[in-house]
Amino acid sequence: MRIGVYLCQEGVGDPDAVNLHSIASYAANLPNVEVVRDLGAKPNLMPETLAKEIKTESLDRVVVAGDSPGFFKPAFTTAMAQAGGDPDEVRLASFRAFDASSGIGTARAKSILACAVLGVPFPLAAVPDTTAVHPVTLVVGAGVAGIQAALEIADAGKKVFLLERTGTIGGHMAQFDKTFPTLDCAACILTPKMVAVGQHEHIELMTYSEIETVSGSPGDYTVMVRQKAKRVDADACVACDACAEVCPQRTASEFDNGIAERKAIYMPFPQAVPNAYLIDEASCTYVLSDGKKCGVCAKKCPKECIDLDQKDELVECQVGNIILATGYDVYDATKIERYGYGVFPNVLTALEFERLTNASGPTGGKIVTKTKRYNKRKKADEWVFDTEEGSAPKRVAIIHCVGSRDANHNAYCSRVCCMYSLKFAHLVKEKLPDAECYEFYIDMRAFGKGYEEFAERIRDEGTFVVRGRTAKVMDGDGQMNGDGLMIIRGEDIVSERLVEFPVDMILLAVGLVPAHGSAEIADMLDLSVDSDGWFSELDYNASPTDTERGGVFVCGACQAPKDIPDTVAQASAVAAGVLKSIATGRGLDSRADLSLSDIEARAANLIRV
Amino acid sequence: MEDLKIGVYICNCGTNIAKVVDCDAVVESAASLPGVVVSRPYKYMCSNPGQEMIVQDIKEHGLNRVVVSACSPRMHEPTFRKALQNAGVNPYFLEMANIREQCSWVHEDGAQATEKATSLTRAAVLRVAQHEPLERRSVDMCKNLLVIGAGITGMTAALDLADAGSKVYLVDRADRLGGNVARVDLTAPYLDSARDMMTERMTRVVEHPNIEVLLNSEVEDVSGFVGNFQTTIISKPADGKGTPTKVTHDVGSVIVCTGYKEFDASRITHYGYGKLPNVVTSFEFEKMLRAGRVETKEGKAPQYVAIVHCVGSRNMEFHPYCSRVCCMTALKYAQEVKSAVPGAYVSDIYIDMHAFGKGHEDFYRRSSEVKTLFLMYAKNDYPVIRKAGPKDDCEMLIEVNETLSHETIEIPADMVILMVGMEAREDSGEIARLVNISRDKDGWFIESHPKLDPVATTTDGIYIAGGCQFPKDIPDSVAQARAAAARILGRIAKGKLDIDAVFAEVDEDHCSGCRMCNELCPYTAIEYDAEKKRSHVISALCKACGACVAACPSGAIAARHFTDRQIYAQIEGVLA
Amino acid sequence: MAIRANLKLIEELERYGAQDVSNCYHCGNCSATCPFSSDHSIFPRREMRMLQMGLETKLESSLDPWLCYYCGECSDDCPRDAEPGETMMSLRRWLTARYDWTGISKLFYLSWKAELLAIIIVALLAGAGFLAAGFLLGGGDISVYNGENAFLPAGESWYGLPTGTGVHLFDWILAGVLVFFLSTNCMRMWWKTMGRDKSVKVPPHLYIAKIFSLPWNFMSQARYAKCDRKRPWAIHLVLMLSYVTMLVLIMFFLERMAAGPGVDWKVHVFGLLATVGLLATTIFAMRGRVKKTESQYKHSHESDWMFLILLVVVASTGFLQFALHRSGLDVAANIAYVVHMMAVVPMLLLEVPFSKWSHLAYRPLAMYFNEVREEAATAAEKSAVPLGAAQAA
Amino acid sequence: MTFEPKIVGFLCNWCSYTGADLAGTSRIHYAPNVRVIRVMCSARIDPTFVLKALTDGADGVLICGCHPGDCHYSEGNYKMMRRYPLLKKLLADYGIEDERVRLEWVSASEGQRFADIVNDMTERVRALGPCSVKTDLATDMAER
Repeated sequence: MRIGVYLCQEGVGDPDAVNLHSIASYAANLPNVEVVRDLGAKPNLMPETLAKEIKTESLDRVVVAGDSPGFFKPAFTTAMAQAGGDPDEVRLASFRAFDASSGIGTARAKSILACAVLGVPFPLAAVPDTTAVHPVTLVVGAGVAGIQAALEIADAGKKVFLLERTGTIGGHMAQFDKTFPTLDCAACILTPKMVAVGQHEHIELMTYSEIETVSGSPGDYTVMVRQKAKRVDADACVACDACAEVCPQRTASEFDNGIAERKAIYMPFPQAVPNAYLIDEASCTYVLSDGKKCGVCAKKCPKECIDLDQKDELVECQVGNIILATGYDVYDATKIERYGYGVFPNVLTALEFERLTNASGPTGGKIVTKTKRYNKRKKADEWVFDTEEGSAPKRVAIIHCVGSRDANHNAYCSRVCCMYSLKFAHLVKEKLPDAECYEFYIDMRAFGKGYEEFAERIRDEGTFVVRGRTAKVMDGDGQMNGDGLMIIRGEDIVSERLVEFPVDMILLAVGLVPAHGSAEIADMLDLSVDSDGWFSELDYNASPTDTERGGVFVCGACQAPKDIPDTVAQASAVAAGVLKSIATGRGLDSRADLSLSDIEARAANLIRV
Repeated sequence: MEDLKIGVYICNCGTNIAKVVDCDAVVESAASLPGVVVSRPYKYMCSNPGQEMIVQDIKEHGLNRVVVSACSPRMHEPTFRKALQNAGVNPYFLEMANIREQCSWVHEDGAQATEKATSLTRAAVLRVAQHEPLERRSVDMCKNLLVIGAGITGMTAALDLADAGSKVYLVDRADRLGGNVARVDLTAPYLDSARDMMTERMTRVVEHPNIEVLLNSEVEDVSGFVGNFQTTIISKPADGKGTPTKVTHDVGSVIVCTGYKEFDASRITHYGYGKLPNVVTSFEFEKMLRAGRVETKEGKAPQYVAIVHCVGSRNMEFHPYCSRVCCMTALKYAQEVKSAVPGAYVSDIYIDMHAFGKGHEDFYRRSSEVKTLFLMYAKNDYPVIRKAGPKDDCEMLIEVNETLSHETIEIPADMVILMVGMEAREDSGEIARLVNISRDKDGWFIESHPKLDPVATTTDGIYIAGGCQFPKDIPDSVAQARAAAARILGRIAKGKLDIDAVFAEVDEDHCSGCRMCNELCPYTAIEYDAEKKRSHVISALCKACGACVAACPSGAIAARHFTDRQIYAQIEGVLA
Repeated sequence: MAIRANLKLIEELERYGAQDVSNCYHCGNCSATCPFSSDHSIFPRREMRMLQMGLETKLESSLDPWLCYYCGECSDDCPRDAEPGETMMSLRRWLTARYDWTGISKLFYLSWKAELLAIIIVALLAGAGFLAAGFLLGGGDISVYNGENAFLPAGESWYGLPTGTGVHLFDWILAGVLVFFLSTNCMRMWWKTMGRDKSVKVPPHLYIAKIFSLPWNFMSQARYAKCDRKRPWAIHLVLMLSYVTMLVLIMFFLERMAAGPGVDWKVHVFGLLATVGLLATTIFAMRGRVKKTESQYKHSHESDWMFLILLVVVASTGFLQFALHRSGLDVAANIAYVVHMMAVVPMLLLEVPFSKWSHLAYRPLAMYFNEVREEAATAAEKSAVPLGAAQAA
Repeated sequence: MTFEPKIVGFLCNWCSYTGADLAGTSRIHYAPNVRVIRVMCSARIDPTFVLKALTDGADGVLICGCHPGDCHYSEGNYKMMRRYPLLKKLLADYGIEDERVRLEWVSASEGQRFADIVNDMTERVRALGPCSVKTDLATDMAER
């Protein structure tokens, strides 16, 4: 058999990840390889010329290698067919996946190439050895993904550490009002799961905690967790609110995304799990004055469960598997000046609106515009939601793709915005039937079960769905003081005209970005992330929840933006890998640790059988 | 039964309850109730001393019923049940009265609040008197698994379970493994080799000692319930001749991954599929790509290639839904054509570009960079494909009402690729009846809850994954396959299947066999016994909603822990 | 009636400098960003669209490319880096070629070599013309700086012509040629954009009513000032005014320009100012194009360079002869004069009617036509389409 | 003193009861006249519960379940929805005022809504005065 190896780069991922030169020379030494050509980056391939070469060199198999050789395959298949060869004998060696983009890039690329030359699928040859697995699992992040994964594993009777950075589990979903497309309320779905987690005998909840270090090897990781001082004994606290009543310090509530305030000692939200208060160092007078001032909450607490001088604790967790479910943050809308977020008070981000329209939110679900008020403490005017003074918006515009699908911000699509924007339109129409509602979109990405029907329904409800991106938001009365109306300008492409009209509330469908701190976690586990910062899965198609690190899994939005059903599915999926390894007592080692010679040997072996 | 010894505990919850409710008054009135031997207030019942107090009283006074008036049972019912258990009393002999969330926290008037707390406590006392000891039971969980459909989804699920040591029966009607993905050459958006992926999966499936592959086979019958299904499989001989063989297996769970079928493009006359020789479906084009022959029926390399999206999807006539994968596949073709026929001009006729996944938008951009002409048409306003005239430099002409330019455009084409959508297989109804799960209006299987439980169905032990639930791309199908696997692995890990002590029971003496309940049960947990002419509840499947109880005309069904008598007692309690 | 798409047009336009047109996914951001875009002419998106689909005739009849000054905002905000601004620029080149019936524009735009060659030939002819004429007719005194008379025979009368009007006459002939080509091309422009456009009925009196917009826009660049970005406008205005000043001076005050050595401030001050203006702006533009400072300078077609270089040469040699003459170096001044003429002649003969310069005619015309058309359109305007009317469909 | 009606509330465990708890955790005050009885699903609510409550002296009965589509048991609340009109008809025959028995959908996040419903109903029932059916129905039943 005569084999030709052709290197061509498409320019996907990091170009310096692999040393093509050394790969070329390596390829030349592989059995039966007669031709090795480096065709460079984005080559213009002519099937006819390739066919000639295949004929003259009488090649039986062609291996196309590169960062994503698939982009060139059809040219080679066509050439092979023209040369009278077997088109199935065009094999691909893709250096993009399987950790070939990391430090071990070149070595890994060589093994991938070797497999292709031998005609063996790489994953088949590169099955890592198994290692003994510690039956305890660590789940990082307690949003719906983390909760689901933890429950799947704990329900199987296996111990789980559920780690959460904030004071409560629930993540973003807990903040939502309704969920598309069924419009069932997020709390109804999530709170039972949260309660189940809180009461589960096999789940050890570690809220207000972060990973400090990770050491060890697949199947046996030692994770140092910093449990930040809550300064309140969560088990003893009965959430009576006596402490918050007397606390003098107010600050923006994270749970309400800053549209309402909370005290320095607070419960993230009424249904929080654990259902206990905690103290926010950043705003607590006692902490800021190193115990010189205040401290009234401790005096007031009827259960004496407040320890103002509590210190952070380092806890060591022995775990066999680690599941990353760190989720997402939303894009910082202030980076897009032309939409005037931060300048105009009634330009809201999606999450702010979720809280505004939420029955359990600051306005009790009443949609009103902000009103100006003098803040004595800050000695400045501020814009707040006030159900009495605030008026119901008459015209609401929803702008899609804010920070997404934009070369100047994030080039990728955030997947959920179209649908949640439509949901917003519905909520506005439902609560303010007389209000006009406009959706400015580029492509309406309603791809899921019942999504298209939902989009149709929103149109029927009388929302104007305008195809066209909003170019800018201007001040209605020309004085950029954010007062009064805003003028929104865009093109309505389908009805072929420019639109420029006043609105009194604008909702920005901000895109998703990896949660802050996920880069650090990637470093700790030495995991690769893609160009946008999302965790890289092992194989996009075949193993979407595995990573190249043995015993480390990803699920939910931390791998790429995802809606709730897809997240829940992934979260359950991730449990399969974990439970399998615990059931057999053996888990897969890191592929990264496989030596080239191993893989060559195995591949050769696979052909023989 | 031994006489009632009820202990009543009123929690002050610091001042949370005591501040509004006069707890001592509640304690007093409770003390006078029939059967009550102990009645005390305490600062924090949930605290360890509080629980300890209950345990002590049980030991001293031999309490056999306990009422705790405190916070919402959603908070601490498990806590106090555990306390009872520790003291050797059946945990279901506990009743809680919610006098915090639903009393002291929501009322200002002390007198009225106290009265309410009193009556809630009274109701709890009267109710608990009616309680019966309940035991959590468990049924055997058979490790074996039946997987219907051997596509990427089925194989993935099978491998997960088989690796964990379960015996897996992998059944498919076709004569080969791999399903639809096996027909695909490259996958969007990274153009990885689908063939390598499938080779890897198939090799492992075929070589796996725990997987029994049954091709040319159909599941004839599935009976029993979760953890204990009996299934009968008929296999036709590979060559088609000879008599079919019939085997039966015991399995604990069933995963349905029967996938989808492609839309029949000839149903849309506008496209002339079947009439115009060079109008091909996506799968036919895929075949050309694999063979390295991207050429017209006349064997010429096409100069103009047009791709039409949403064939059978997103319209009123055929399917309202989006088939989810076609957009990316179309973009894939656009680039593959450019590679196979460098000189070709590609136009891509779409409605909305659904490039929503990881790497998708970038892939969309790449297809633009290779100078694909994208044309947008409105839903239900089909482009029309017709034969070109002798003077034209192309085979066909496509007339599109192009919405981005408001022009009616004629696109030259030598080859047209129709991106046929996905639709439910015609046998989905049959399968649904077989494992009794339900289908939506489009014929897709319905999951038990789209967000809580996307892979489970209303029939416990039956799971759905992949394209049979709704159109899905490979990663999402694989994820669902593994999700189903995880659910099963979890149950196997426990060996036995715990059944909540709270479920419905039919009193066969009173059952008239009217079968009203059978239809009513969303979990098909009620079976009708034809001989006895009686219905009975499969407790393993019952989720205790009580719909049947309320509906039973002869009052023959009782909901454990929510019996009529218990609720009557509660009613009397609150009203007395 | 359906229009046939021409998938090849985009390739043709790329040779005129179009960039990444196919990247555009039609979000409409550019049109909404542009202050000139209106319901009557939504650009640049519509041009992007017509170009992607290759709707030649529609593009040809579009005035929009001339209404864009390339401030670069649309390109900067474009989410797909589709360079709408550069597309408009390339369309102006393409249209110039389409308007021109001689085909010279097309030749120049598609082959900078041809353009350069033509310029060199004409330059040499011009130079040679002077010298030859000088020798054949017994030239003037090169040590005396007195315009053409340094080369051509002086004397009371010369073939019956008044003294020292040879070159002046030549000027006028050049001007005539120039005007001939330009005006015929302008006629073609009118026909392609207005004449054959049946969509809007334009009553002739509107042309009269709006006629004043022509000189106004030409001189003031008032419309350009509407761009959100002011700098490009300012620079363009200075360049424009300097250029026109020079033109006027040469056409009507040539002797007084050449006179001297004493400085005649009444005239020279204008000349000097114009020179400074020309040099400053052209050099700024060149620097920009080299450094790619602003998005309108990111991509440079050969014709852009040709335009700038020629301008610099003309301006600098013009100033040089002036300076040399004033500092008494008449021989040098005379040589500089010839070099100057060698640049001026090809500029006027080739560049102005056939290359980038021609936009000084096309743009004001386009605005004029556009105003006429909009007037007519608004007159015939029916009730506007309601927002999101698409839903109805 | 004003008449304080007694109202029995049947709440489904998953949405409405949680919603009522939320009213508590959010300290939303409302009339103390409702006595809540928790059932797993509104579908469990047997018409006889309502009759029993009324005959035992309740002046009103409030039934709360998940919003349509939200049911934890997928469609229990629809079953209640279908049952309700029949129940109302029956009650009408007994001459029980329409406003005394009420079916409402309350989700887990609608603490405020629950409070409003309770307040509103309390006022309406208070306006109606005591429910006479207790005696009537008792005799009526005795005759059967």
